[in-house]
Amino acid sequence: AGPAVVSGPGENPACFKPWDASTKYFQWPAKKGPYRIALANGFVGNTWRIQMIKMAKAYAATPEMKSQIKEFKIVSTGTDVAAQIAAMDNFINSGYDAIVTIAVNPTAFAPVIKRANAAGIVVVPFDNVLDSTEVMMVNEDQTAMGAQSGEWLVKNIPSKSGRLLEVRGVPGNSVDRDRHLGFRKVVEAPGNKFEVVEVVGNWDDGTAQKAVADAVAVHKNFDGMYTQGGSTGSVRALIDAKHKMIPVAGEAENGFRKLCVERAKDGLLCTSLGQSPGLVAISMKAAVAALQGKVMPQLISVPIPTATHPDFKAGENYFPDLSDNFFTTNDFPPCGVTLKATDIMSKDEKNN
Amino acid sequence: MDPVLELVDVSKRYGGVRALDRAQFACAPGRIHALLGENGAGKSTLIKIMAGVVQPDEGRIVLEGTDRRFVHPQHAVAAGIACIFQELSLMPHLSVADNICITNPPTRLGLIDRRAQRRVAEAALARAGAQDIHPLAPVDSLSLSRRQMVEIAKALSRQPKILILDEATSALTAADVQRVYGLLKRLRDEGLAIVYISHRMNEIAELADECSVFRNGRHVATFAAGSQSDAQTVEMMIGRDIAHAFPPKPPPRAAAETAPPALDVRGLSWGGRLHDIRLAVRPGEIVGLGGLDGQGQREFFLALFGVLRGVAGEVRQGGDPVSAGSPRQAKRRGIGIALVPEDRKTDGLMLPMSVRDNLSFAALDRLSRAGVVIASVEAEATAAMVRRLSIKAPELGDPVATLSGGNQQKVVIAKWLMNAPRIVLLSDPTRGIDVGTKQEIYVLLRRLAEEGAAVLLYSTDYAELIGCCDRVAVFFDGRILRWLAGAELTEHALVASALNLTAETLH
Amino acid sequence: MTALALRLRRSRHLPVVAAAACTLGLLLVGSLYSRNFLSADYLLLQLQIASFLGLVATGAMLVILLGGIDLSVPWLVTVGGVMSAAAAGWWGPAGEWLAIPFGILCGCLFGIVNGIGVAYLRVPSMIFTLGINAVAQGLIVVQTGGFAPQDRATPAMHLLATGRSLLGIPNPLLVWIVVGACTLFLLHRTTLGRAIYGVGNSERAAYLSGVDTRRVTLLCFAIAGACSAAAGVLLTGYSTKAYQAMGDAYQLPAIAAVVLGGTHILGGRGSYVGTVVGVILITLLQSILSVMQIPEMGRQVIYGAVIIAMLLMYGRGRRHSQ
Amino acid sequence: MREDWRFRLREQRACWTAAALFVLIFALYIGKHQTGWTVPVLTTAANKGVLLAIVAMAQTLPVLTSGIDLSVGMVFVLANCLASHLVVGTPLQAAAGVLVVLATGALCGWINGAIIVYGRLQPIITTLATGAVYFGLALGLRPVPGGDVHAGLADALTGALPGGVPAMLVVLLAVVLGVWVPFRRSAVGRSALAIGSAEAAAYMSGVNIGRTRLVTYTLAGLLASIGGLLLTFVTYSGEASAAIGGVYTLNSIAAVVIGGTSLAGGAGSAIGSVFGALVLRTIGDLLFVFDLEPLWQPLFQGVILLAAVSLGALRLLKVDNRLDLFK
Ligand SMILES: Nc1ncnc2c1ncn2[C@@H]1O[C@H](COP(=O)(O)OP(=O)(O)OP(=O)(O)O)[C@@H](O)[C@H]1O
Ligand SMILES: Nc1ncnc2c1ncn2[C@@H]1O[C@H](COP(=O)(O)OP(=O)(O)OP(=O)(O)O)[C@@H](O)[C@H]1O
Ligand SMILES: [Mg+2]
Ligand SMILES: [Mg+2]
Repeated sequence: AGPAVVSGPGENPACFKPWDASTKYFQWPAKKGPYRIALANGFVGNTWRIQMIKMAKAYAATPEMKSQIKEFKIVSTGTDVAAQIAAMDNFINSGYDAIVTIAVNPTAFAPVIKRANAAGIVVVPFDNVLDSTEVMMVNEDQTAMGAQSGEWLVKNIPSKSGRLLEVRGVPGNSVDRDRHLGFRKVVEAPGNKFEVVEVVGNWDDGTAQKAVADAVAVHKNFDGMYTQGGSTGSVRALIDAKHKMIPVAGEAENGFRKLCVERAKDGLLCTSLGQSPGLVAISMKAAVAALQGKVMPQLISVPIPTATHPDFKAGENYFPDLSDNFFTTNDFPPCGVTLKATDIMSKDEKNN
Repeated sequence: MDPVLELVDVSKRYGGVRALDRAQFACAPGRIHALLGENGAGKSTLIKIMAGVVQPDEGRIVLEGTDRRFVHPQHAVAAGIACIFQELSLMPHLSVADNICITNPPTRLGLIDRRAQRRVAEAALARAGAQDIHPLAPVDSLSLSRRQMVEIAKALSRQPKILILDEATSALTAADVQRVYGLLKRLRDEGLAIVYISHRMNEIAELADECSVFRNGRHVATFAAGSQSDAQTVEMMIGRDIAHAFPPKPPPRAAAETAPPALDVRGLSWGGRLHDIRLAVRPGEIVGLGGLDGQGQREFFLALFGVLRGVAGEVRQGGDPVSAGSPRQAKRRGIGIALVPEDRKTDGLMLPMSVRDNLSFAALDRLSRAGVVIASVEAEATAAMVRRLSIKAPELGDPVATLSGGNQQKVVIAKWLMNAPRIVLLSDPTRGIDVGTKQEIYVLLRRLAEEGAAVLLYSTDYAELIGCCDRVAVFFDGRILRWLAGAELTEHALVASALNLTAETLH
Repeated sequence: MTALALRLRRSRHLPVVAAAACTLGLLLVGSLYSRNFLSADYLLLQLQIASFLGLVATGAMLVILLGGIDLSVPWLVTVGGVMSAAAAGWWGPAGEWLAIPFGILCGCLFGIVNGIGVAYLRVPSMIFTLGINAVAQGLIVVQTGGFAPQDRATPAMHLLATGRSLLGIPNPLLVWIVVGACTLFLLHRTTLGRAIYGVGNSERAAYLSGVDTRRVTLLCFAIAGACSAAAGVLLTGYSTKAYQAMGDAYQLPAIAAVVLGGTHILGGRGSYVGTVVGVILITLLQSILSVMQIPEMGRQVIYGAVIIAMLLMYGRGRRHSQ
Repeated sequence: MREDWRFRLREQRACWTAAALFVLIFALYIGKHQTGWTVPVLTTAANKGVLLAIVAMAQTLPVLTSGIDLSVGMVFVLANCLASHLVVGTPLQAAAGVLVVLATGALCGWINGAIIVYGRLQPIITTLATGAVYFGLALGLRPVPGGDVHAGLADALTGALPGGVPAMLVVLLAVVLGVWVPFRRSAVGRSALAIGSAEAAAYMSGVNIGRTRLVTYTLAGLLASIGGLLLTFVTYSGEASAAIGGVYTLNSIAAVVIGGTSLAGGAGSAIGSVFGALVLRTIGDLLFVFDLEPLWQPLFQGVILLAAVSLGALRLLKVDNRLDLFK
């Protein structure tokens, strides 16, 4: 079975924006709601995932979704890809209508998608997506994210030369590769004369902080930095080393943005663009729309939420009172996903 | 007759100890050759060399006329030498049949044929006269004497040309001993060369065709059995008169008889292994525990020392009931029990730790303030102990493993003396220790007693019990069967009661 | 030359000397890449960073000396960080100062549970600490996800982790020096220290010598838990916040550092000085491989090969029955 | 003959306990499952369970000799990455690829064994270090996830047979019959148990200790690579993930313990470990059938894991000589 390939335009293009002009459109046979929807998560032990799970729960509880969802089940299986595949299979076997998922390893999902299609179940991978055109997916463009960071850095280093520090993510991961390639393509373009020093930060603040500290101690001087994750730690290391403040392109952690605002007067120049845990809400919305028989783009491009100096605004795109680990962008107005940050990670727990 | 196996001028040293010193040995088919010698004379080392377990430092091994080297026990096994070691070499988790066929199992298509293996095991057990042992029983479920029978069956199943038994009868029941005698005689008649080590002169007299005596690693003499009197043989083994080996016993003192016992055990029982043990020891007394190995003597010590759970009965000290729930409580000043365990390597010492650390280990509470060891006090106390026991250690900071066995044993005893115990339990303290050191230990025990300690000595060596102890309690099957003292305390009486001769027919 | 090598091989200091030599060698190789590897700045930074691993390795060493192994390091580090920051949030200004001891206490409690499991229930340490690690992770996920505690480091923690209060020596290094001195004292001067070595060499013999071996084991695991948590507190100060999985990078390096420092993995033998050298060696190795931009693949291979090569150099173990 | 049974049962007791525990938990799972006992549900459970079961078997072999292999997870990952390159193309090429993968796994195991035997290093630290090396190699083979695998083979192995029996269970059975049973029934397997039971006694009995260890670690590597190969069939791709390697290593040890094999060696069986692994996997599956708060799931799993590994503590109640605690 599986979806029929139809021609566009699709449902609500402001929200479900097709990746590019060549993106296919899918249509599933309409089912009557309310639906049983599952979220098959992998690892839980970091803030991004916790925020994502809470976001999913909060979004499922909004009036808009509540009427559409009969049952919403979340299972976290840890880092083992086989366990996650089994979780997906379990949902398929149990007859859920749609499965939203972050793949531990996206390339491993081909067989399970096949089985889901055979069972007429809508699967929506997001965040860590597949190199496939057979399944509807929701993501931000990782290569573009790297490229955009690179462009911003190049723009803010007028000499177009000097030494750049690139802090990479978890080795062996495709997101790390895509962002890296996007970034390198831009900064190594003809006309630029940058020397790029690369360290591994594992998207982890502590690791990134150590790696940057080491790099600064040895190379002494950098003219710009691109950090894929653990941005707070990366900037901390610059501050601790009393390195001069430079342009930094980083992720969307609250702590990073707080530092950017705090140190702007010393010359720290930031762009902050990142993967939002809010992707889960858009994926859920897309799953429901697909179940309703709407025409959907195969690859849904979520705009990269970007905040650049000097546009950081307290309470809007960063939150001085919230945790440093909080990921700042969660609302996507075109989609009607307008969960306030404080609703998700507030201290007085209402939605737990 | 031509010897089948001959050892020429073999020597072996362990650190400072010369276990073998240019020793000679030869055994012939169809003969039982007894190896005699004191503890530590080098008998076990000699047979370990024959079995390929230990490599000689020098010397030749000649098997059926050709020079051989056994660098691994497998080679000796392949050459037809089967050996029953003093420390049994069974794998406790494996079944009897698995143990018996461990190196040469019958196979089919490359896999072990379990039925055939079972038949082999049954046959070997039957041959050894131990049909009652189930071939599938795991070895750790068997008693020590049954294990020894399994060990014999294991050696037989290898169809050896040369069979070596190192004190293989030490833990057997009387009935099994008789069976083994019959078996060995039969095997001799079948043409095997048998090497037999035992400390029991009566066994030698019954079995041996030839005897070789070793002393301090040297070959002293080889003679046909019966050509020398027992006294002469002992003289060869010890090199001097046995009477001088032990310090004189004090005459029984009337006053001591009335003094309250330092240790008064009433009706002590534990599980099915110890039954209603009553025993009182006065300060100044050395009381021996006799009987065959494994009759509950060790468990009795462990029960006193607080190691066993669920011990019933009462232990009094100077009239007050005391109870030790752990060695830590047992060694407290109020109770003051010390246990010198028989296995110094695993239970007595931390081999890689220094001599000093081992010496002070049990007495650290006395050498420290608020948990901090006072180095000067410790150094002084350990040095004093080293002098008192004349422990020969090049450097107190060296690992205790580098000392010779006798000195290691002295360290174990010394570490408890540091604690100034009132009751000293010693479990076979002279095992594997050379003659000179033994004598020092006997003197030490007597001095301890004279200083007011109550000493309980368990030993497998009858001479030791006779020479050292004021009284001896003979254990049998977890009970005290008989008390021997004064003139009653003879080797004959010890052996007779150890074997519970009146109850023998029950087995 | 060979005589010297032989003497070294026999002495107990070979691992320390070899690891130290290897450390120097590493620095020299590094200096071919950049002079700055020899700068005081860089070296002080390495010592500062090594302090975190040093604390973890201190606990790991105590447990390894006992003949155990502690696999709960990753999440006990996180417990220390998250709970100390949370305490600061709960108790306001008073929490500022209570935060640090509270975080360490939480780690210590987990350590005590580890100790109970290993010493009293006699579950193999490798497997019980694994379970505790999972439980700690579960609790932290519930705690941060459900109650959104404060995760900002207090100024005191930040100062402790990054300041330089004395002669330009990084504060965490001072912390490590103090903890290290205490450990040295503990191991070599106290009855507990002797008992630890005793239990590691032969728990039977130690028990029969009247040592309460279970209490010793419990204490060591408690200290190890506290050390992991203390490292978590420092890390929180260093990155000014506590976060999930902050301890992931410490488990295997801690074990490797202890073993490279000459502590026998089966317990009973080893010196704290060796562990110090091991920690510095591992930290430098990681840092130099990172800065020299060796690809991850090469880093892993070199890392494993260095461990094997060094252990082979320390001399092969003794044979069994001889 | 009745006695025979008693002894056989006693030998297998730990194994049966693990099997009973599995049946219990699995019955609970199936009982509460929405669709219950159906072929797809069983196939799903088998596909997931067999991977860990085979790695747990690999771990069992060194543990029986009172060693340990901390590199099984990494060999598993390395085999996965290698298979995603080699097990492609025509059936013949794929078959050759399978052989190369298995040979590589065995080689990794042999290297572990050789370092342990000839270098006389402790297994635990040796395999920790070689594990890093193997992971490095895996990363070299697969810098990012990807690759492919022979689809026909993969579909056949991850599906169900005509009778409704999950093919993976048949694979597991084949591995048990093809590797474990011959090992256990051969002289070398029994030597492995003998070494774990009493190394000195085994040596004195003439057991070739070095060769036995070498064979044991080699087989462990081989089994781990079979696991990695099967992972490739489940995921149709290769990935060098340190996290996965770590998870499988640690879970394999837990499975061995739950399966009744003592970490001190000498007794136990890979069949027990198989059930131990299945128990662990089913504990994970319970998350589906119980409506747990998502954020409480890790805690739930941790507590159950802790409880399962602590079950063995019950035997302490029977100990009456405290010295027995220290063996
Ligand atoms: N592995 C060893 N390491 C060090 N010394 C040893 C070792 N084995 C034996 N010795 C020493 O070698 C000497 C001879 O020991 P051996 O075991 O051969 O004596 P034995 O005649 O068999 O004594 P016993 O009658 O007590 O069995 C003893 O002093 C003993 O302490
Ligand atoms: N006394 C022993 N006790 C236990 N195991 C032993 C003993 N001797 C040898 N082995 C085992 O048998 C293996 C092979 O032994 P062998 O004597 O052939 O070693 P080797 O290769 O000759 O040693 P080396 O390389 O030092 O000369 C050893 O690696 C060891 O595991
Ligand atoms: Mg003897
Ligand atoms: Mg002997």
